[in-house]
Amino acid sequence: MPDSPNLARMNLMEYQGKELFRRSGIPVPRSQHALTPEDVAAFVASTPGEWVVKAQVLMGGRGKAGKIKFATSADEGRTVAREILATPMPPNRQNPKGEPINSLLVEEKLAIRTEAYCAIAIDRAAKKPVIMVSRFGGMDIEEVSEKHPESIAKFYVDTAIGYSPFIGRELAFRAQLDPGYRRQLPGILGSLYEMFFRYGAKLVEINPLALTADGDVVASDAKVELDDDALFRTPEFKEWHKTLPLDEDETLASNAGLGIRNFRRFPGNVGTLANGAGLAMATMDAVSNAGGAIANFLDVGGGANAERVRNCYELVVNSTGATAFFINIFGGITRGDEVARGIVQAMAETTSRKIPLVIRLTGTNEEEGRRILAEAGMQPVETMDEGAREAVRLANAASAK
Amino acid sequence: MPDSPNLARMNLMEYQGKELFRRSGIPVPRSQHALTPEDVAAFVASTPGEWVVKAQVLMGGRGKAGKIKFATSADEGRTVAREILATPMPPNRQNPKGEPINSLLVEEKLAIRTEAYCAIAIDRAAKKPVIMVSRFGGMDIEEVSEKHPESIAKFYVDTAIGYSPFIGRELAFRAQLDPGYRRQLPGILGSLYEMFFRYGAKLVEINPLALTADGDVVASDAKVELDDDALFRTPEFKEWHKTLPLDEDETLASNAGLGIRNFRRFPGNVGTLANGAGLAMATMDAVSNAGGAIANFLDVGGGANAERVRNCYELVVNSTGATAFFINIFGGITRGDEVARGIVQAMAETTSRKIPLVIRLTGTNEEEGRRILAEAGMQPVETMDEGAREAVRLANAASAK
Amino acid sequence: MSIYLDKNSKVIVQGITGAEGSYHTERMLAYGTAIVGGVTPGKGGQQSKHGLPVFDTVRDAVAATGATHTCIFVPPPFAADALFEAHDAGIELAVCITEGVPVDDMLKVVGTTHGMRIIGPNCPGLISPGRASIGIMPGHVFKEGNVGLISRSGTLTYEVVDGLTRAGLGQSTCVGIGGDPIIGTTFVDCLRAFKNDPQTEAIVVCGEIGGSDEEDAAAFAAEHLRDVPVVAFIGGRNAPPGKSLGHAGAIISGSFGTAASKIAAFEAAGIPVAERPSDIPRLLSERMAAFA
Amino acid sequence: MSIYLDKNSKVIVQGITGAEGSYHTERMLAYGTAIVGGVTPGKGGQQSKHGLPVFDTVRDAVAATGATHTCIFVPPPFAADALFEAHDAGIELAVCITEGVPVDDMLKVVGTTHGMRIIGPNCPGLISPGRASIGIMPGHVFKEGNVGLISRSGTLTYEVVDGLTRAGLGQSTCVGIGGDPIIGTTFVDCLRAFKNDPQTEAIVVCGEIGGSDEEDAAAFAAEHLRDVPVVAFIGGRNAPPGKSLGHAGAIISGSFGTAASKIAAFEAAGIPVAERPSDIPRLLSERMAAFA
Repeated sequence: MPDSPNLARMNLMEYQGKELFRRSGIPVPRSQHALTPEDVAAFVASTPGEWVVKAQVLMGGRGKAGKIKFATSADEGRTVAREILATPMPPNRQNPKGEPINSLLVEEKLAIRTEAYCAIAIDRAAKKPVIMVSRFGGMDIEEVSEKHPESIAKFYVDTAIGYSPFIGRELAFRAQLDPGYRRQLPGILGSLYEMFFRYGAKLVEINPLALTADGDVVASDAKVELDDDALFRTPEFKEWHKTLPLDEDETLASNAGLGIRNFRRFPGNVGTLANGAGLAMATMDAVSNAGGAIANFLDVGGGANAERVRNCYELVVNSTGATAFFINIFGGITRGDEVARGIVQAMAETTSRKIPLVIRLTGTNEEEGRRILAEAGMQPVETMDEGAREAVRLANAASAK
Repeated sequence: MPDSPNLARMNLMEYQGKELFRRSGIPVPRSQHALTPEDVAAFVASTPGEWVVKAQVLMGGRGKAGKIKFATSADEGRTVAREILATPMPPNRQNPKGEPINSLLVEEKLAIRTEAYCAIAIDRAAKKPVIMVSRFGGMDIEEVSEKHPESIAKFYVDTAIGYSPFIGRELAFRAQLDPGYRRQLPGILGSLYEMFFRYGAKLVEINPLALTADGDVVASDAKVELDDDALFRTPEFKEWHKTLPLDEDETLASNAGLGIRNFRRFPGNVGTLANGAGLAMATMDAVSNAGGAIANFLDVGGGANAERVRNCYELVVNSTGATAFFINIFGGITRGDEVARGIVQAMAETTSRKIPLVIRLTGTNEEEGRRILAEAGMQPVETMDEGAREAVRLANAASAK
Repeated sequence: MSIYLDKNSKVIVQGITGAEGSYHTERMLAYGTAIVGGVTPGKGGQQSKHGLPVFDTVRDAVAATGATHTCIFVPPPFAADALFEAHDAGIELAVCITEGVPVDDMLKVVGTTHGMRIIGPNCPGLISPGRASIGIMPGHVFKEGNVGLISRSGTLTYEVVDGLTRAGLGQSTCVGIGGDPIIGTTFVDCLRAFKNDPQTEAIVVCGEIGGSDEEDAAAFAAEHLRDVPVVAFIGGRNAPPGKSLGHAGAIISGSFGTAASKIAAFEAAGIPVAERPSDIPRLLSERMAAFA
Repeated sequence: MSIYLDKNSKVIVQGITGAEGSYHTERMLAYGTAIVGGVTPGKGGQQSKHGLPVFDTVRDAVAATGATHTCIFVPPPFAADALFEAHDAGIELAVCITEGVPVDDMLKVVGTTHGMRIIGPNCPGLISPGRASIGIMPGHVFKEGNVGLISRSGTLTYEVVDGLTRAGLGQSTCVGIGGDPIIGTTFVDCLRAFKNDPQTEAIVVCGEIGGSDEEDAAAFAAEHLRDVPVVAFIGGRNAPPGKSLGHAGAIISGSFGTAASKIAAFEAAGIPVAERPSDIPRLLSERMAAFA
């Protein structure tokens, strides 16, 4: 899970993505970010015209949910803004909890002739950025991929050469875009490619990319996922990062000093902690194989020290239904003695309730680590399977009380 | 000569180069471009401190020529500005005519601990950009190259990979720069590399690159040569281009609709015109070999039409001491019939005095071209050597009158 | 024999004077790795606490020591630069331990540093037991032998190896390829190398959910390793599905490999997939017996 | 035989519907060049006025025709893009006629389009007389034979070839490599190809002042072409020295080659340097007689 691309975190809202588009020279409609109905009304009052008011959320399906509305007067702007903000985004299959709406984008209403799709993503297998274009704009691209797979033209970019305009030209032809796109698409994709690397993106998507009645090509929506690991390059996004909704697990992880991808809760009663994502997953598998129900995924990371181990213990005990805790450490970069000290210290210092611990500790400095645990009256088990069985037994026993 | 790197034209003044540095994130001292002593006085009055006033010229040796002076008050600023502007830059070996001084740069006086040199240029043989660093800053780099060749560290950049900070680090060590440069040089060279390609440069040079008493690394001077052929990418420089002094030959060429590198005058009496730089040089060689003295180099270019040929004829007749004119056309992309029409039309229309023509016309459409010339009563010679001999004979005969 | 690394491979450490670099250099030396020096800019001419020469640049280190391998312990913002430097200096194999390297940095590095093999980033390194180790693997778990092992995970690798060693199944080379989206050396690269290594008689592939590297490995094995015993393991079988990346991500090859798809791929290639790490030694022994 | 181009080479023209592209396509076809189509974005599916199929992209053209060679007639801002497109489509040899291509564009193109030979830019192209011509050379000047010719200049090449042809010295292939600072194919590249071409029995090198390509050619010939008659010519001998580039330029290899340095290099390599183009046929005949 932590290593999976599924948990890319730095997803930008539309208004943020469009700000990056603007900085990168990609045409976007005139717009104003607004927090309240009054903001919307004031903006529409000061800049007459036809405006679209859009909920700023990460979920898709805003249109169907009634979260995109039109306004041509200040009053209308205030009214539709109120309507949009009145209820959160309703749940769907991918987002079963829905999503709160905290802000709006007021945007020029475009006279659209037709719509297309374009994106840049990373292809792990090819080890290349891939640029994608389709003539089916405004639709969910997964749906397009299912129904019209041949309509998606892809270009795998050799990073030694980089982007050159022929790529956009070729994609426009291969995707059979309206000829109105031909002149502008190569430049827009070039800017998108530059933006991808400048801001350390994992995905940039324009859907729809509108062709207006005037013949302009404009990014009508913006979906940008930035790589957390590249944020050091763009300190200006730190503020934005904070405005994005963390889910509860991510908030808990962050508060405990863990990466937001390193912790996840499940409904079971066996708490787990391991070092390394692979081992953490294998630990969960081991608990499942032993007939237990896991309470959480927790990767303590590579350089676990005493304080961090204590924080993790408290996190699990206080936020999950764990009635026993399985600590599974195989030392490579993490030293067994440190982990042992952390466990001892955690149990000595913690003000949280105590639950039974099962400790499996091997690898680097394992002798020293075991000596420390033994001195503190704790006995580690020998293998992961043994530890999992013992933890399941203790958890079920404690839960049965 | 046209194809020679010697005639790179778009040389920027220091203040222009520093503006590019500023836009590219390369640290430069605070400064103000000034046209008059009053501008200097007003600036110093409004921003108290210690200032350097520098003549804005392309020639080197400003310091020795007394064209860099200091000012700490408005009066002093006005006085030194007047002194600098009072006389042009005196001639030196490379610039036997000196150079007029049209503007000044008023710049923060830095407390300099030491000075280094860095540049990016193009290595034709390696087909790569080469980054150069030396610990001998503030000296003429050709002199450094002669006296301390080992002090110049070079890195040939693979454009498929581009710049990476280790390059700057490695150069700082290899050039044995003061350790104070180490942290900042990699970033500065990275910005310089980016600037090189963004603005289409042929040379960017910072000499000296100052290390200040405060530990900052700052570009104390700026030498930037842009590629004429890349100017379409940066229309914002068109204004600058106009402010640069063209020499007389360049002005004449430009006025005649030729590239500024396509025309050059010499003291002889045999005017020449050829299509293609190589043939134009060979034509000059042929005239010399025939014992003649050339009046000019003129490459009419690849797509010569009637009007252009007429303009060239008039240019040579009116601005050189030519008493005969040798037109040597070998048609590839240039069609003989067009050239012939141009010659006929030029002689029919020109209001300039007539001098004897020797025409050598062969290659593409030569039959048609010769037919046109014959109809107009002109007879082309068969070979270049024959034409050169005939042109020398006619020129000397005409000059002897 | 082994792949990628043997006891004569001359190794330098980039970041040798940092805390992690210094600590693991000591361990690698203790394991017998031929570490010939290290690089820390500004400390050229000094000696590391292990008595090794420290150089300002990789180029200097290579010139002075003839190093062909490097182990990179530098913070994430500088990892790509360290790899470019190693490549420029003519290094043949670079192990990048660093976790958190931006993925777009790796797209550029992997797309341009042709001729240099990169292991990682975000990996524990590689070890040819009894000969040499580059990285952070705990050497005492390993034992020289004939099983080649490839893993995307760090600690899971040690877990699996521990089981092999306890079962008497020593290893030729173990490669931790790293878990990042863009890595230098893939399962298939390692399988190809193992195929050509006379010492390697059997192979363990430890994959996990995400990506399509396991599927590619299964396809390669089906075609080229019909005569070699191979066993696989997939971590995260019981992990509930992650959040959908949705949109573009889902339609790109390799971004959405589930445990089921990977297990099916291996089984289709005739490769048994262990349910738990502790099952691997038994499955492998059975497989080796079947091929003998 | 010939180098780089023969009568079976399938050629496309990028910019075939433009004025220059169309005109020279007609001439190339008339010369017998196997032009199989052209590219003009937006005109795919149409026919050129020569009756050739026009495609939107080079990729389409290559797929439909099997073209391996391209001739590029596009304005300078688009030349690099045209070269990148040709490379991406798998073209083997691209002739770029365009004059005024930014030198930094060419630095990028030449540094990244490995595997594709580029002739030019700012060149007249190449011709294998009696077989095929790509570019803008006036075919009637040339004659099939055994002399290989390389030149940095366009019109000067025709001048020299005209002399050779009149003297009965036919040509195997004549390459106009172009006069820009950064070009795809150098004198040395061509000399190497001529060395391996059985048809080519003698070589003429037409250089000019500036750069160091002539010096490199002399060094190559001294080492590898001892048994081949070679004659050189340097244009611009009598040109007064240009303005000094000064500063950095002067200390970089190849930026300041004078006629004297080039002539000295050839003479040191035992290669006679003609004083005027018209001397070349005689010098070459003498040289060929001496080697016979």
